[in-house]
Amino acid sequence: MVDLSVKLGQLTLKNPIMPASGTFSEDLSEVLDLNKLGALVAKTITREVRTGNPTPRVCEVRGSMLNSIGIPSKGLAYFLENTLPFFRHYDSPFVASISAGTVDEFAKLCEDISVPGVAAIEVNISCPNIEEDGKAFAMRPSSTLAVMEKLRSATDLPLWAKLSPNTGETAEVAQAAEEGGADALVVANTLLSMAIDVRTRKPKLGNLMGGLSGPALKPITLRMTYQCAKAVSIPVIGCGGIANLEDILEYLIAGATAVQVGTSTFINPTIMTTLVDELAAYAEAEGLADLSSLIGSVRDGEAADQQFLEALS
Amino acid sequence: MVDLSVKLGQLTLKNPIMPASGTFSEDLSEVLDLNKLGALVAKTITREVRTGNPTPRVCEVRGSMLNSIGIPSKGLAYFLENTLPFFRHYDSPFVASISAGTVDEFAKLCEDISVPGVAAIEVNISCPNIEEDGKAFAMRPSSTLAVMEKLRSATDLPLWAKLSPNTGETAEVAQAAEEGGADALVVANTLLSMAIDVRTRKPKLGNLMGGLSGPALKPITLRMTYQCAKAVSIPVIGCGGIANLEDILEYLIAGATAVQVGTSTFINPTIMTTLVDELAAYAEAEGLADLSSLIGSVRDGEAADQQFLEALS
Amino acid sequence: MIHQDMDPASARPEAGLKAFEALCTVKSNTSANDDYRLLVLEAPKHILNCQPGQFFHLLCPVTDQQQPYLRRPMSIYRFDADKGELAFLYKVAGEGTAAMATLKPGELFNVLGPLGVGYTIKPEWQNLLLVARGVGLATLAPLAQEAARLGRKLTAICSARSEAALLSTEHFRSLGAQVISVTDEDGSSSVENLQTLIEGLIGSQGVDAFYTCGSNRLLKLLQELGAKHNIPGEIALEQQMACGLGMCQCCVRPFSQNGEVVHLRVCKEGPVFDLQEAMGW
Amino acid sequence: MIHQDMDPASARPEAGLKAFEALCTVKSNTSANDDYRLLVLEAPKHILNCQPGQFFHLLCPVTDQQQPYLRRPMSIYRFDADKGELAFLYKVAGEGTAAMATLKPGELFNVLGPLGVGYTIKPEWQNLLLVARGVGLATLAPLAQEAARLGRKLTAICSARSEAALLSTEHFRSLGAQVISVTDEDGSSSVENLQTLIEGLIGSQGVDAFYTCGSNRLLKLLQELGAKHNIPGEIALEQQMACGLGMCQCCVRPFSQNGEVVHLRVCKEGPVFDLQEAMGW
Ligand SMILES: Cc1cc2nc3c(=O)[nH]c(=O)nc-3n(C[C@H](O)[C@H](O)[C@H](O)COP(=O)(O)OP(=O)(O)OC[C@H]3O[C@@H](n4cnc5c(N)ncnc54)[C@H](O)[C@@H]3O)c2cc1C
Ligand SMILES: Cc1cc2nc3c(=O)[nH]c(=O)nc-3n(C[C@H](O)[C@H](O)[C@H](O)COP(=O)(O)OP(=O)(O)OC[C@H]3O[C@@H](n4cnc5c(N)ncnc54)[C@H](O)[C@@H]3O)c2cc1C
Ligand SMILES: Cc1cc2nc3c(=O)[nH]c(=O)nc-3n(C[C@H](O)[C@H](O)[C@H](O)COP(=O)(O)O)c2cc1C
Ligand SMILES: Cc1cc2nc3c(=O)[nH]c(=O)nc-3n(C[C@H](O)[C@H](O)[C@H](O)COP(=O)(O)O)c2cc1C
Ligand code: FES
Ligand code: FES
Repeated sequence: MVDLSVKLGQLTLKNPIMPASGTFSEDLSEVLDLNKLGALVAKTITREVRTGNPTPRVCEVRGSMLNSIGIPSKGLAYFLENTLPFFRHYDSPFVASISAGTVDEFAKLCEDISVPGVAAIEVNISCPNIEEDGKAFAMRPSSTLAVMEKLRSATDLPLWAKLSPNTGETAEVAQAAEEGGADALVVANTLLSMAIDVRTRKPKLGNLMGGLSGPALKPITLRMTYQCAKAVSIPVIGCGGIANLEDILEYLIAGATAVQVGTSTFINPTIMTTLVDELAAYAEAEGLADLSSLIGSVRDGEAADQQFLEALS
Repeated sequence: MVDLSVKLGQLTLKNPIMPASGTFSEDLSEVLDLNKLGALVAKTITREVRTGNPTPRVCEVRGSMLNSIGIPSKGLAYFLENTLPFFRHYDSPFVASISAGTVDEFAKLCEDISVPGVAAIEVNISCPNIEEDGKAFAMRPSSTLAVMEKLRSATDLPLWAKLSPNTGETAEVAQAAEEGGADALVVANTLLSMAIDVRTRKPKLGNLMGGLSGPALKPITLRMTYQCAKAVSIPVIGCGGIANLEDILEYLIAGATAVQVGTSTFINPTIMTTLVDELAAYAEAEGLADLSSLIGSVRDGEAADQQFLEALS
Repeated sequence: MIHQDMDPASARPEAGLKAFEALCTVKSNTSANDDYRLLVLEAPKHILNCQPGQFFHLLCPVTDQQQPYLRRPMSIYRFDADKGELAFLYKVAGEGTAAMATLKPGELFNVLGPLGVGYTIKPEWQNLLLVARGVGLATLAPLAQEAARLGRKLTAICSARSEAALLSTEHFRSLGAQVISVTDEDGSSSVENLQTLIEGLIGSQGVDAFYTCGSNRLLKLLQELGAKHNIPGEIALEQQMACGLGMCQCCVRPFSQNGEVVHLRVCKEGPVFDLQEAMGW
Repeated sequence: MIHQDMDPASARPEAGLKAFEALCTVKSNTSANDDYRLLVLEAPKHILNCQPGQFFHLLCPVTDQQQPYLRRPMSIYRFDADKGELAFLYKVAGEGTAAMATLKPGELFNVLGPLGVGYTIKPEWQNLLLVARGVGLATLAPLAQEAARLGRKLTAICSARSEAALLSTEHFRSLGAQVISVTDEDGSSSVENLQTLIEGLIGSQGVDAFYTCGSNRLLKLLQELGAKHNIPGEIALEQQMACGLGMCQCCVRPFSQNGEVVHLRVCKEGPVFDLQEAMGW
């Protein structure tokens, strides 16, 4: 048997495949065995109860989707009393995901959610920072650093910073998150997009704009994963558009230590466990003892055609 | 007959459909009648002769493509002696596209290319600004403003600023371009992406990363078009992933006055003229006298389900 | 890309699993009338433990012409565990259903289900009244079957644009239901006429529960009549879906429970809801 | 999405147009041997004004399993304007060619062409020597046909892994070519053996021009022999393509012209280039 386990700082996962926040819940236990997954990542919650964005909340775009779910949240109390106990029945590490509008609220929530049963905290810093201009924390290195430092001092649990593809400063934001004390980066969240129903001339999402996820996002978040893996020394968790084994291999080769699968679970709900099996079969067929020789193995010094380079010299 | 003409500042196009820079050249005259197009936009050139990036320069991603062509350029002299005279045979307005690494070089090239036969100059400010940190001019409002002001003083021809989807500050950059004197915005260029061949573990592009274009880009550039149309009062030219009539209608409804079609021409070389016909047929069927009632007609105040809003109130 | 014929791991029914991704084989896919098509599938037994009102989430095929991405929710029109058969009655509305219409006998079709909460028939509900329109009747067909199995009396008011567009009335009759057809064509489907009709039934034979789906007009009417005559009821509702499993929260609708507005997921708490809690739209 | 069967406006040949997007009908699509498949199309006459060595850019079908996006370049294997026939010999290499392999007789297939610059046969070239390997032979088949039409003497050295993998030798023979097969199996395809063989032909019957394609090893050998014996030649090259029309500049390769390196587009200045100007890889 190939050893698929990967280390994310102090945390060891039995395999590198886990769900992406917001595309997974208790409900998936009705279709597959959650213990087969490397980790279990909850939907982002806020401290207070929230309704989320108006419907329609999803729409389809060519081969992918947009969503403007927002963060409907039953709040921290419900999470501690219901969600957490549910996941205690599984041995895959359970990861909470949190969000807040200000640095202090964020840190306080982080502290209050640092309870037994939570193996790591994913901090969704792709949400708007209402103290500044409403731009997400992860849009800028400075706001990323500020929030991460405060979060770091609020918990001893591993902190995963979830970055946004909407920023123009991916590497700088990644470095700020590392400097602020992140144990790992999740790269990345959805990309702000839009679709219009030409018949009614209304935006297809009740919130006008929403986040792109699914296969269309992959080349972008794969590029970000590569940039982040080059820029920081903490592990990177690739996320965006994963739909098959090849996608996972691309992320690992680009430098990701683990991956999150989101939208594809909506299309094929059992895909994550299928992918675990396929990854094991691949590693076996390639004669790999574990995944270490795969992770970060991109041959980026040899991408260009030799003929082209020689002709120039 | 429906009047498909649109006004981009002082320039009137017979219809709003034109090619995107770098996806069109003299060669297309072998497959369709260029006079049917609203305008003809040349590949970006630099003053000096350049080879462009190493091969492989393109690859396929799920339902779209990446390119790292770079700006291979035969230079200004070749352009003035060969490209320009070729397009003089057509009555559709001819638009030059230019790029340079510094503000001064950019302005000088802009001045030198302001010759009869050039109806407008598209300035590809999505290219790296080598005077600062190598980030493209269009990544930041400040560098956008600086270069646009200088370009503005270098020519009396209409100036179209081509924005980048890589920035996190779309609206601010758009406003900076307008303030700097742009007559129109082209929204947008390609988005930095990556793909890896898992068999060889090499990046699929010789240049490691490249720009995403094609259908996957559309929800992103449509969102930018909407944001820009809201943020500025100069016309916006939508560009990104247009593959059919519905895509064009989405851009026009979102606020674009005209559109550019890029990658789709590689898939169906005659698509632009087909789309002109389809747009005319659509306008006719809808009983539109012209396109004015379509442009910017998005019902963005009514996107949310009434039931949802009422329940909240 | 995830493929239509990728073998879903959970096709093997495992302990504790409730919904299954399964590959079915198309038996037939024919037009039922001008507007609707009937897709009949050969389906594995373990996915056919269904309740009336539940739905499946369908992975529509990808072709040169149609490239649907998300699954499409579809009510169960007929299920038969013994025969290993599952059927959907659908209307070609857009890309996904257009792709469904291209399915040919022998082809594979990936379905996920059964999903959601179906209709209830309480022991004390002997006289059931079903009022539906158009494709909504599809959702109610398995209810009629279940009512027949339980020996309840069922009256079905079937509403349509025209006599020709009336669907499933034969099906309802064959299940022993009393069928009343109303159409726009002859004006008999008007709210006033329906109100008279239903109050007549309440008076003559008695009605213990209402069942309906989809139409705001019918919802309002039955809510009023239910409140007035103290008759409980259920309604099946629709909403855009992504996961179909309760995970993504895109399919919520507002309901009024004890004077408070709550948002419930159509795929999980529904698609069938209490008639009086539903909110008009 | 752009559809396979969208009617390409320029299917109507207009004045001055040279390349056409056209919908062809599949006549047959069968395996030619273990490695290669032969696709025969019914094609409109106006796209069949082809030169040997030119290619078409093919829009491969989209299915549940394969979703190719860009077109795929493929050399013309056979064209016949009178019969309205166009054929490609192809190897299933990846997504696009796998999708091509699913095409069934009667289906529509969108092709763009003819494209590029083909082989030249100068009037003074009487004895032609064609050396190719594997699918490369496909590119050279129309050349053999043209040579036959012009009454030139053609010798074809066909190289392959094994006797079984040898393709088209019958086709070449039927065109009156002298065919010499060499294989890896019996070692006859080695560079040394080829060199002896070709120098033998130069000595015995004389060679006025070389034609080859694809292989770096053959390129080097023929460049040396060409330089030594002052024999001109041409080579067909491949490169990743997007537009196929000369617009995108992705398909460039370096060539040495008068001591200078120039980058030429395989789709426009090629795919056939001067043998001595080509650079090894
Ligand atoms: C629980 C449930 C049961 C249903 N049962 C049936 C049935 O038995 N027969 C039938 O014909 N239709 C039924 N529908 C409606 C059916 O799901 C839609 O007609 C179908 O999804 C349209 O897809 P499309 O791609 O053809 O249309 P498009 O308009 O192209 O669809 C675009 C997107 O909108 C969604 N969408 C469009 N209309 C609806 C709708 N009414 N409800 C939910 N999502 C929608 C699609 O799923 C897709 O994601 C049901 C809907 C729900 C929620
Ligand atoms: C002018 C020309 C003529 C050709 N003639 C033939 C022929 O007659 N028969 C034949 O079997 N093959 C021929 N080829 C090669 C053929 O184009 C590729 O095998 C095919 O594109 C592979 O596509 P795929 O999707 O199956 O493979 P994938 O590897 O999945 O393709 C991925 C991408 O790489 C490109 N690509 C892959 N291999 C090549 C290649 N060798 N050359 C150019 N692009 C490539 C594809 O077009 C596609 O864009 C020719 C290539 C060129 C340039
Ligand atoms: C319906 C939906 C809801 C999401 N909700 C959250 C969320 O609550 N918190 C979060 O960090 N990311 C959320 N995401 C983003 C995903 O976690 C993931 O980053 C993104 O979808 C890209 O991955 P994918 O392409 O595999 O889906 C959501 C995505 C979707 C599609
Ligand atoms: C092969 C290729 C080359 C391009 N070259 C240029 C260029 O030289 N200058 C430029 O401004 N944009 C260039 N672009 C970007 C296009 O003009 C366009 O902005 C982008 O492709 C998005 O549109 P599309 O999705 O319709 O292709 C290029 C795009 C492609 C695919
Ligand atoms: S469709 Fe995802 S929660 Fe209902
Ligand atoms: S493929 Fe576009 S220039 Fe050759």
